Amino acid sequence: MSSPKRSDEPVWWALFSAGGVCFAVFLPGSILALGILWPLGLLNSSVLQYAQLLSLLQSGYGLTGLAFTGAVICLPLFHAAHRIHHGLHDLKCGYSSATKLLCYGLAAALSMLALYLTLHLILAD
Amino acid sequence: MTDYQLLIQRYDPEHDNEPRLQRFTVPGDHTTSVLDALLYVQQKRDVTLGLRWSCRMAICGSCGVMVNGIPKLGCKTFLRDYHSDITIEPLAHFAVEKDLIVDMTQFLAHLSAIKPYLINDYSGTALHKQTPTQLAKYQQFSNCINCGLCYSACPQFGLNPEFLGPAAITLAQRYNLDSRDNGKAARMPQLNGKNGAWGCTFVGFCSDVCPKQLDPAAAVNQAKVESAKDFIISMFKP
Amino acid sequence: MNTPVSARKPYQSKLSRSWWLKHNYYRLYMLREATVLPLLFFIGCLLYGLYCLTQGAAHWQSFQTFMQQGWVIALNLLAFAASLFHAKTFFALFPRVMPLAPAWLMISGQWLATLLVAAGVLLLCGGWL
Amino acid sequence: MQILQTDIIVVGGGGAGLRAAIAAAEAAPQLGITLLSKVYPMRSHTVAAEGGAAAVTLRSDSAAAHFHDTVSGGDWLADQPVVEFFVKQAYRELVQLEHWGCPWSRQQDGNVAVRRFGGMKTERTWFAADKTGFHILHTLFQTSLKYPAIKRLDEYFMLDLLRAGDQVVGVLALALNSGELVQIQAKSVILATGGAGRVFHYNTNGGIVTGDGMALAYRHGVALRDMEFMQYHPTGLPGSGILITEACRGEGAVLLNKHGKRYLQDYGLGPETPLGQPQNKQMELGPRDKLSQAFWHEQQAGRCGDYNGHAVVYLDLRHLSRAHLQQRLPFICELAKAYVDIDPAQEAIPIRPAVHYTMGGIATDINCQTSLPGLYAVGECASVGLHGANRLGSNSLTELLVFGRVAGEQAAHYASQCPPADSKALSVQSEMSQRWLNRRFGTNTTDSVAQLRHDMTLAMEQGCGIYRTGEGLAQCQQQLLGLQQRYQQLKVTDRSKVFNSELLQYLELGFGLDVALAICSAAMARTESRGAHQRLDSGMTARNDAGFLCHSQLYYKAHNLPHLSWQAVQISSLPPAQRSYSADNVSATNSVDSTPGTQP
Ligand SMILES: Cc1cc2nc3c(=O)[nH]c(=O)nc-3n(C[C@H](O)[C@H](O)[C@H](O)COP(=O)(O)OP(=O)(O)OC[C@H]3O[C@@H](n4cnc5c(N)ncnc54)[C@H](O)[C@@H]3O)c2cc1C
Ligand code: SF4
Ligand code: F3S
Ligand code: FES
Repeated sequence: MSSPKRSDEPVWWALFSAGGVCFAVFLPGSILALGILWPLGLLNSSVLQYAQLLSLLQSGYGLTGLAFTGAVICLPLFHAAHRIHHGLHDLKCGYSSATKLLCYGLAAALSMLALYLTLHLILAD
Repeated sequence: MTDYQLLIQRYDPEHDNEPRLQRFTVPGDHTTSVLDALLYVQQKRDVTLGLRWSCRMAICGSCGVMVNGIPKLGCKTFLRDYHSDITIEPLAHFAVEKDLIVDMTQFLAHLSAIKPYLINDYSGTALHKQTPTQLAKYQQFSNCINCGLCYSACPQFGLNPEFLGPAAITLAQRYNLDSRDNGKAARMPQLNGKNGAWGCTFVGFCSDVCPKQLDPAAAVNQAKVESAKDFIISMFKP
Repeated sequence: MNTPVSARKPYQSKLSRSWWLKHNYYRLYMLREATVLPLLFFIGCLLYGLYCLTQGAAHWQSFQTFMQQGWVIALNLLAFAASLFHAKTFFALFPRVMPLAPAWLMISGQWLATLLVAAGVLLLCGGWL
Repeated sequence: MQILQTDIIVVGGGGAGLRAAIAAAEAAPQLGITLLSKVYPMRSHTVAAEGGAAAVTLRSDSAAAHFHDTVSGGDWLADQPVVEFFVKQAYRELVQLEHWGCPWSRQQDGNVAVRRFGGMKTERTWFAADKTGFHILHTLFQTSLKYPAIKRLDEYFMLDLLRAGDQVVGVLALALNSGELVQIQAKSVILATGGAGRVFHYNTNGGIVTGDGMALAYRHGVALRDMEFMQYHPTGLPGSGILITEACRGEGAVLLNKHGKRYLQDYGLGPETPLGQPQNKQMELGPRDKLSQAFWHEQQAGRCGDYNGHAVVYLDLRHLSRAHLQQRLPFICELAKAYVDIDPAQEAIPIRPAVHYTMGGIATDINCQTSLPGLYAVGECASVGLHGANRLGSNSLTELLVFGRVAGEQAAHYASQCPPADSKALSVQSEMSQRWLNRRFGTNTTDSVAQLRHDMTLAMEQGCGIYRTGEGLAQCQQQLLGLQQRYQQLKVTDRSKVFNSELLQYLELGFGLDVALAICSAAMARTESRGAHQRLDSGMTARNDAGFLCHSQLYYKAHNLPHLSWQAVQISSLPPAQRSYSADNVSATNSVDSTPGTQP
């Protein structure tokens, strides 16, 4: 039997796993704070005011902002792309290399966008 | 003795175009297994009922069927645990040859594909040494009875019959983890393919139904880690 | 074996698109996979927030207003639940993929990490840090 | 009809068949080997063996000791040159299996662990957890995949042997999935079809253990040897016969009758040992056959309990703690819970003796060759002369390996020399079989395969059970002849081709009836008591070396009683002596796990 072609899945799986860890470890706290308590006005602090937030993201030479974006936006995006891609297979909805390109492509594009915006913020002065 | 209602899926390739359910009433007590019930039907009601069995003690792996939609060993599933109609169908995802008998060719091909034997260049006559700790690394994965239940539980195999599937990948891990084996390099190409370890999305039901508690899902996903490592190594090779 | 005329006619059923509705285990699997949908919503919010930040304080204010809408909060509540459900399943899988320590230890360790992060974020954003 | 050509056919995918196929592939890689089996190889009944496989391993042990245990355990009916060869090859074969990956249980230092086993004076039984047969079978099956010369025909049922004159030149088989007959031509054929325990009602054997190979060799003129010796295991579950291992008694389980009394001291196995203090060879740790016999007496005296219509005694483990049971006997707890719905920590397990092993079989010489050129037999279906009147536990798994290899090599040697057979004669024979088969179909008014089989197994249980009498045997023989008559009238009502199980069972029943009649006839002729064959008639209750230190050999006569002849036992170094108690089939110490040992 000839050997099957090596799959490129390890790349996506590694991103998926890293994103999965972030989703499980960083997201519950983040969603709770930013998506629920803050809008409800239950976090009555100044940290989330425009100026303070900006300086928080810029702190540590901007690494704080980059880390936040990486862990809470980019990696989870790849996690989601992976699951959606395989979900299309599970639901027999046009799973193909085109949808693969679309899923991971979108994740990559949105990640770039997030990083671009973050850098913009960090470098803004 | 209580009367149990069995709905058995029948399929006669020489007359039917598709399977149908047939109802049988079977007497049973607290020791009657699904296999006993099926044999009762075969002996007393309908000799044409087709099924596989042999050891009736959950070790030969012949008697897998779907009981109310869940893959089970007929000889290790008891009527006493069911209270209304019991639907018995052939193992899911395999082609049905007749009644409860499925075509296992693909399953065997997948097992063979991963080279399930020790590969090394040892030519001595002395025993290999292997400590209990080394043995424990793979022992659990060597307990597979090849019943195929995990394939019926795995939707990925159902969607893609080329997927090597839980038992075969577990078997590959069993040999890869054996301290006497050097054959990992020969086995990895199968695991590295899209139908190898990467065909799995960790549904995990395979481990739930495994009658020998091998945790094939763990084996398959450990194989992913191995394949990922292999991927990285391959990038540094010409 | 190929015999010239064979009585064989194996019946191969096809998995329907709704296979996952047939069994609770599969439904939970699909639910697990679907946790990324509310996640995506929340990430969308964040992207929007980032954009607003780049546009200045006024925009940031309007972002907060956006986030305060009932339906947004509701979806984020969903995302929060999804993240917890995801965490539960993900943490349980991890020790099986990489059996580095006893499963219970790894699972509780991971929950602890989630808890610490959440506490940290809340303390930080609440200005108690 | 499809015709396949190969060099060697191995019939049977159990331990013996797989070992033979691998040996043939290694001995003569240029030859084609076809392994056919009525079930996938890993379903073969070798899979059910739990205990272990014997080979001299410890430095303190010796081939002479293993030889002595085997010969005396077999009540001097073993052929001693065969036993000598066996004990010398045993270790090498178990090591070979290790090299193929068998997960033998180990000691801390990495050496293989050995345990005590019934009838073995010292620790020499290799084991792979409590699933030795399973691991041996799967190791062999998986290893066989390595050899491209081995082509498998899974789920092919051997219907007949093909002959050219005196020579066996192939097999006629039924492909179960298509119902088509296939003529497979070869130069040599190895039968490795396993035992015949299923001709009895209560047995520990799988559904496929129906004596097919024995019956076919027999019908073609090969003798069945020592068929009167059927081993009973004292502790099977009622109804199913599922084996409850003797390790239980090693752990201190006691046997009770329906009055809750430990009865074994009434049968010369006393004095009663205190609860929780089992003594080697005493009471519950007495020999397998003695325990089975004691059950029989209790049953005669009306002191057995009833379990769903089966007479039973009780295996009581309640004095052992639940934790202890879970730790030492997890599989037994699982089996008891599953198959009789009993928690051994709270309730005694109902058990009864069940037929376990067929000592006799197709007569072969030490090279596994039968009297028909080209035909070999090995494993439980064969009688190579190893087990005598009583098999020692853990000798048979090793037998599969030692003699499986011999059979494979001999058959390969023969196949590379023998000229091709005239295939025209084969076609005639095959066509006749096809026509014979076609005539089997029809309708029945009253009889059925299931009914006939039921009657056969009960007749065997009554006539050829633990104790036999001339009268009971004669009656059993008459019943069997009657059953054979009914069998001639019987028709297969299901005419379908794909997996026709009625046809399969019909054919198996035919084989079983021939084997059953052989067992009964041999038992009638042996008017002494030896090993597993016990007569109650006066003057026959003891061993009689003057008259019966010989193998029974039965030759098939269609529609008639078989022809019997006696063959002298080969005695080389150990003259018959009292089957001393210490060398007896004491079978309770196998729970002593992994006593440290050293490999020679
Ligand atoms: C419960 C149990 C526990 C045991 N424990 C031990 C133990 O601890 N130690 C020990 O040494 N021994 C033990 N034994 C005995 C030992 O396991 C058997 O003697 C041995 O496994 C028989 O192996 P075999 O290869 O001869 O036959 P099997 O394993 O029975 O294989 C027979 C093969 O022949 C095939 N076959 C039969 N008829 C046909 C046909 N007509 N056409 C095509 N194929 C056919 C079958 O498909 C099968 O593949 C135990 C036995 C039992 C029942
Ligand atoms: S892994 Fe478990 S379920 Fe799958 S074939 Fe093996 S024993 Fe059966
Ligand atoms: S069910 Fe299937 S998808 Fe993976 S975890 Fe088991 S193989
Ligand atoms: S009959 Fe052997 S596993 Fe059920």
